[in-house]
Amino acid sequence: MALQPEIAREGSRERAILGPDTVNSQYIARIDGAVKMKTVELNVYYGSNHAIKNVSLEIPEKQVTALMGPSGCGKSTFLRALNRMHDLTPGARVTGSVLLGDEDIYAPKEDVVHLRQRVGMVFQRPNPFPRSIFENVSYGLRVQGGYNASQMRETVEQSLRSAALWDEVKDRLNQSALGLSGGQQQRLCIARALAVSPEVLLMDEPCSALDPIATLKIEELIEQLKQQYTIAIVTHNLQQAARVSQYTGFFLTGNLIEYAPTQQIFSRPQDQRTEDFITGRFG
Amino acid sequence: MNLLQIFTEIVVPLVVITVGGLYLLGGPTWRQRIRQYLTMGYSRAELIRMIPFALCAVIVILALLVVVLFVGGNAFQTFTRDHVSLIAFFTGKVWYPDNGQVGALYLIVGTLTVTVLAVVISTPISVALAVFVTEVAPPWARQFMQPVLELFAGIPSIVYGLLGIELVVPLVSYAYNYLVGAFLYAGFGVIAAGLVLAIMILPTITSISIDALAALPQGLREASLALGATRWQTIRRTLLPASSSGIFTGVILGTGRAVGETLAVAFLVGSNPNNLPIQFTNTFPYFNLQPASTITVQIFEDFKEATPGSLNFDAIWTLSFVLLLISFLLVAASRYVASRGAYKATNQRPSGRRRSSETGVASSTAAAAAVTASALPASNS
Amino acid sequence: MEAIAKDVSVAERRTGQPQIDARAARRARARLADRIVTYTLWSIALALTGLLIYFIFYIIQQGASLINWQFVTQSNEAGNLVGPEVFNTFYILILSLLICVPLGMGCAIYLVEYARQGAVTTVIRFATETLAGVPSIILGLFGFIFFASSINGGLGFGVSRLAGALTLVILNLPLLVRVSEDALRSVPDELREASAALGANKFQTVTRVLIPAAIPALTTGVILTAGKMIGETAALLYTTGGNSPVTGWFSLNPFLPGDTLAVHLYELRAEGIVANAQQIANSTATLLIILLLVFNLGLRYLAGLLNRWFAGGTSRTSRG
Amino acid sequence: MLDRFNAIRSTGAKAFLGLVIASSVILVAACGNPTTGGNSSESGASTLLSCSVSANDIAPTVTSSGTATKVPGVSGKINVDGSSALAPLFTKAGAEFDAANGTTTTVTPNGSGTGLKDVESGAVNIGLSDVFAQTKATTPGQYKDLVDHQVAVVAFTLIVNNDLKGRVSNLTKADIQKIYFGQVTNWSQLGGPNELITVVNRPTTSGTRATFKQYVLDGQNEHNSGAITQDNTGAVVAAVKATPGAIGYASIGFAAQYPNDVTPICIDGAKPTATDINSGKYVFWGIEHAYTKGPATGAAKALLQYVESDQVQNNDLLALSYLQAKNLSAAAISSHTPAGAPTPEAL
Repeated sequence: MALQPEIAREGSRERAILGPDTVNSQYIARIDGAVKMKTVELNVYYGSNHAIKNVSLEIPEKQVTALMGPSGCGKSTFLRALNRMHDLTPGARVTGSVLLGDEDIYAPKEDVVHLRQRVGMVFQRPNPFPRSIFENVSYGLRVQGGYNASQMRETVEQSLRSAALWDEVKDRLNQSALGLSGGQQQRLCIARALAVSPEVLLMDEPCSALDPIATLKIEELIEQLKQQYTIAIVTHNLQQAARVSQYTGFFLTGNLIEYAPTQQIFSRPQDQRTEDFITGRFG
Repeated sequence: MNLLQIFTEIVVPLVVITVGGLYLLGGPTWRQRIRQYLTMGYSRAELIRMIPFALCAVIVILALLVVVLFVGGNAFQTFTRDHVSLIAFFTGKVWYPDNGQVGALYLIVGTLTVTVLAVVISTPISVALAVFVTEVAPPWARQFMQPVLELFAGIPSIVYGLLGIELVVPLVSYAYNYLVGAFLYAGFGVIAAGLVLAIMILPTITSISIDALAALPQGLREASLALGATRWQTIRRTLLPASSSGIFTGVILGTGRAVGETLAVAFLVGSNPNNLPIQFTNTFPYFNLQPASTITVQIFEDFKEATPGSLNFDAIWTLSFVLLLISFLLVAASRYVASRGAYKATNQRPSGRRRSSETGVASSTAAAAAVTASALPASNS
Repeated sequence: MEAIAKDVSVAERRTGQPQIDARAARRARARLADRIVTYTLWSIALALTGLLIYFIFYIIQQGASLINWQFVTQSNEAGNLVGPEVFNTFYILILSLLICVPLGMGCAIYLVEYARQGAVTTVIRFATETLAGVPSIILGLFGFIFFASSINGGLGFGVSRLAGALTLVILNLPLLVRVSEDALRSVPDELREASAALGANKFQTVTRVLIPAAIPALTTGVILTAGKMIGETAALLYTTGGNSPVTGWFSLNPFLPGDTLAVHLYELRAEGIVANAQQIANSTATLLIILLLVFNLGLRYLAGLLNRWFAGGTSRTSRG
Repeated sequence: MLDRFNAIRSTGAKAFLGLVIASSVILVAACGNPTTGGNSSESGASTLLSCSVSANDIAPTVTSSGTATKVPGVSGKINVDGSSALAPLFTKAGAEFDAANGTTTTVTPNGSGTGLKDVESGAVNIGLSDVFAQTKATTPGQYKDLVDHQVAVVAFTLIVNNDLKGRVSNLTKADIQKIYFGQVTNWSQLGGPNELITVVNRPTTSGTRATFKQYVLDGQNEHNSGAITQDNTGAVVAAVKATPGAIGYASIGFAAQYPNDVTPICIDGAKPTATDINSGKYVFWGIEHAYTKGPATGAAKALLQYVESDQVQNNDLLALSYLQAKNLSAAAISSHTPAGAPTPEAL
């Protein structure tokens, strides 16, 4: 019998009870320039497990923000809080706020469905629907409704081109998406997310299930996408964070230890633990 | 032909001749293959210790063989000893064995009608219930629905029959006469039987559908929701299509159970073997419901009084064999459908839950579902 | 406001024309549909629960009057006490489980632990699935001819508890194989490897590690199976006989006939002409339903406790 | 999301209550007999009401049980199977017999066909049958070794739905034939109320139906496509009870169980009582047979003797609403005995 803790009442924004390891909990990660999203004293609990501890962080507009840290540090949990995917997890509880522009996405009146159209997500493992490639990419549009066939075709092509997949699949749009290779599937998932024109794209270790060549392609893709989209990417791969991102945050046991421009965090980390992680002493 | 004869004269010689022949005449290749197959790479000591387990497996196969051969061996006497022609049996419309008439057409039609009716009523409700349990229900409701399903599956068939007479038959009669006006229909017939059967096969279809939905990767739900789909859009556009093979398996096995159900149907269907369940007319309401009968009901009612050696007795075995063939085909179909699913149900078993017949059907289903369900983490939705 | 404004820009980029109302309305519609479906699903679940509760109350209320300790535990010549039927129900159940559980477990062990996945396992699986698909009325006829009578090469046990139990064995064997398979598969591979690494041979691993480890899951499965066997009628009508001897009904002789509660209910409803037959039938139905509730709710709860106790009190947590 | 759950919960609770109430209302409403309009054209219903069967006519006259005395040298098992109509008598008498003698009597109601076949093959000691063994034989001489013991007479009665109570209480044989052959489909055609007739029958294999066919339908095969067939007496009574305008038949022992649910009626102005049977006026009854292979011996003989003794005949037999075969006139017995049937054996 699964343990199902009670669901917290909405709006109870009590402060997290800080443990001895949460010395940095008051750390407020600021950036220069335009802020697309930001979290304010964000806490996530799974039952009695305090997974994200009081994280305040700003995500810059039209740049790539990487979140890294060892396994179980809470980086994926943090990312999922940004488009309220935790609503799906029984027993998960979120306190604090997440702002998209000026709007608190955890506000009681927020339309979660609309929010998720604005904040897209790509998952760790490619998860295409067991349908055709075309249907996969056009799924978001169908769900929204109001597009005619030609608009839909146009958007599908555009999204597949953006995801650098068009040339590979243009002749077999009606074949099952499950027949694609892992890397192609992941780019399909990206195309699928792009088709609804999100403002922010969240990527949860998008390359962890892929081989190096496919990984490279995705990274190139991210490089291009940042012209248009705000991207937050979770990775446990240091090199990847260094290659693709402009800002990097380092998480440890649910705390945001350090957040800074990527070059800075890799060349002169402020915190000893960050340095230990980057130099490979743990993690 | 009795069972012993069938075994000693057909089955055993066939197996001995095939295997022995291949071993002796097939040369070293076959010899090695057979030896390899029998030993499976285990050492001699290990093989000897394995015997009790292998014996159990053999008994299971034997049980099926005995049933099939026994029913099959007796089924043909209608044609061989009583000289009823195959065509007369399957196209004859009159079932009056005491007069030498054994036409099973209306029985087969009755079985199909009742079954289709039950499945058509039951499937949408079952799938909705499965969706409710996997996607909508909070954990407490999910845990609450499991015993509810099992109790539905556990209520004895005879109790369903009695409940049907007392509650469903008057309801059907009342509704029909309210709609049509004149008192035309007694309430006994395929509608009442189909309604009660629908409830009886509901746990089967529901629990297999629950398994199919729960087997879908959580990623599918997340991907759909992350694209801004509502829960209903996710269910309709992604989850139901993706689990359709599993759900269809459930429907087929539910069909199997409906086909084999006896007692409840016997109480409710009116069991008139010489009627079509529905007769079309030229006057309003353009059809007339009639008491009809099904294969199982006729077997059940005739067996009590049929004298062994009589045409009636032989015809019962022929009917049984027809029923056996139908359920055999349904099982084969369910295996085929299950094998084509994109996402296999729970563990590596080749197909979903099994069962069809009386209480056994759902019994297996629900129990097995319960076992697997308890072995799985609660599905997130 | 800002949300809508942003949305407009998205929509305009796509279609080239302003679609403020259309888009928002569509979302509202989708939300409404979602809500309607949610309520519909809740209604269906509640309606079915209500129906079940109504059925159970209906049956219990009709037959509660006669139910007392004497009715359930004693027998009399007038035949209006069902002690023998209660005894036979459990006797036949236990007898068939005694045959069925070892057979099913043995077959499952062969399937899961020994047999290579291939032709043999396919044949066995197909056999169990097909056997599971055989309608129980056919098994009833088969049981009567094959186990009870001696014509046509039958075994000639007579119409008896044994014939009934054997028929139930055939009926439930596929299910038991299935339950045992599930139970075995629920044993983690680590245990098999650990045992092998300590130098145990396969047989020792199976008998000393796997079977004990599978027992909790097996218990739950068997209890659930047993709950369903209690109500079996069609397979037993012809095999166990329609009444029980008044004296000596509590003897363990498997060759005595003895009707179960479900068969008794049928016989009373069909041809019962003893005084009060219908009242006895109603009470028998009530008793059946109570047994069903006990098995499905009470024993399942106990099995759950047992399960947890075997598992050392660990409980699974959900995600995270 | 979270408060949506809460909203669902409270709404769900309301929906639950509503549904339970609604469904019970519907079902309760449906349980009551639908009324079929009060138009009664009961003119000229001269024969329809000329006789009626009261509850007392078919109710058992005694409620006592017999007491068996120990028969020296009797022990072991006595297996009985066959007719479900006669089985209750042997179940009850067997229980009394066992209590006195320490024997184990087992009675299995698997049908007359099974009873005859089992006693013929030696599988049981006594086979019970509703019909003469020779009529069930599929090959000539099949049951020639069986010895007949006519232990009881069972009277059957036609029953109709309670909405015909006081409007139809007697039918002529000709009327019944018309109804069962489907020539008459509305009670008004016989002078009764304007209500459709629903015919409830037993399966062609049933011993009761055989009796009905032979003595009431004069041996003609009925083919009525509207007829409901029910597997057993209980289901027939339930069907007649549930269906307005329905007619069926049952043994009086069974019909007596439902005094308030169905209405028994007369045939040709005669009631299903010993008096009318003896006088030859009432025809719907049958002799119940207990067959042994060869003359009865041992425990089976002792049991049969007990069943034919006054202890059983004056107590259990009447309590179960059978009639005593020995009290019937020779004329009545011979009217229900096919030509060439072997004479029953006296014990």
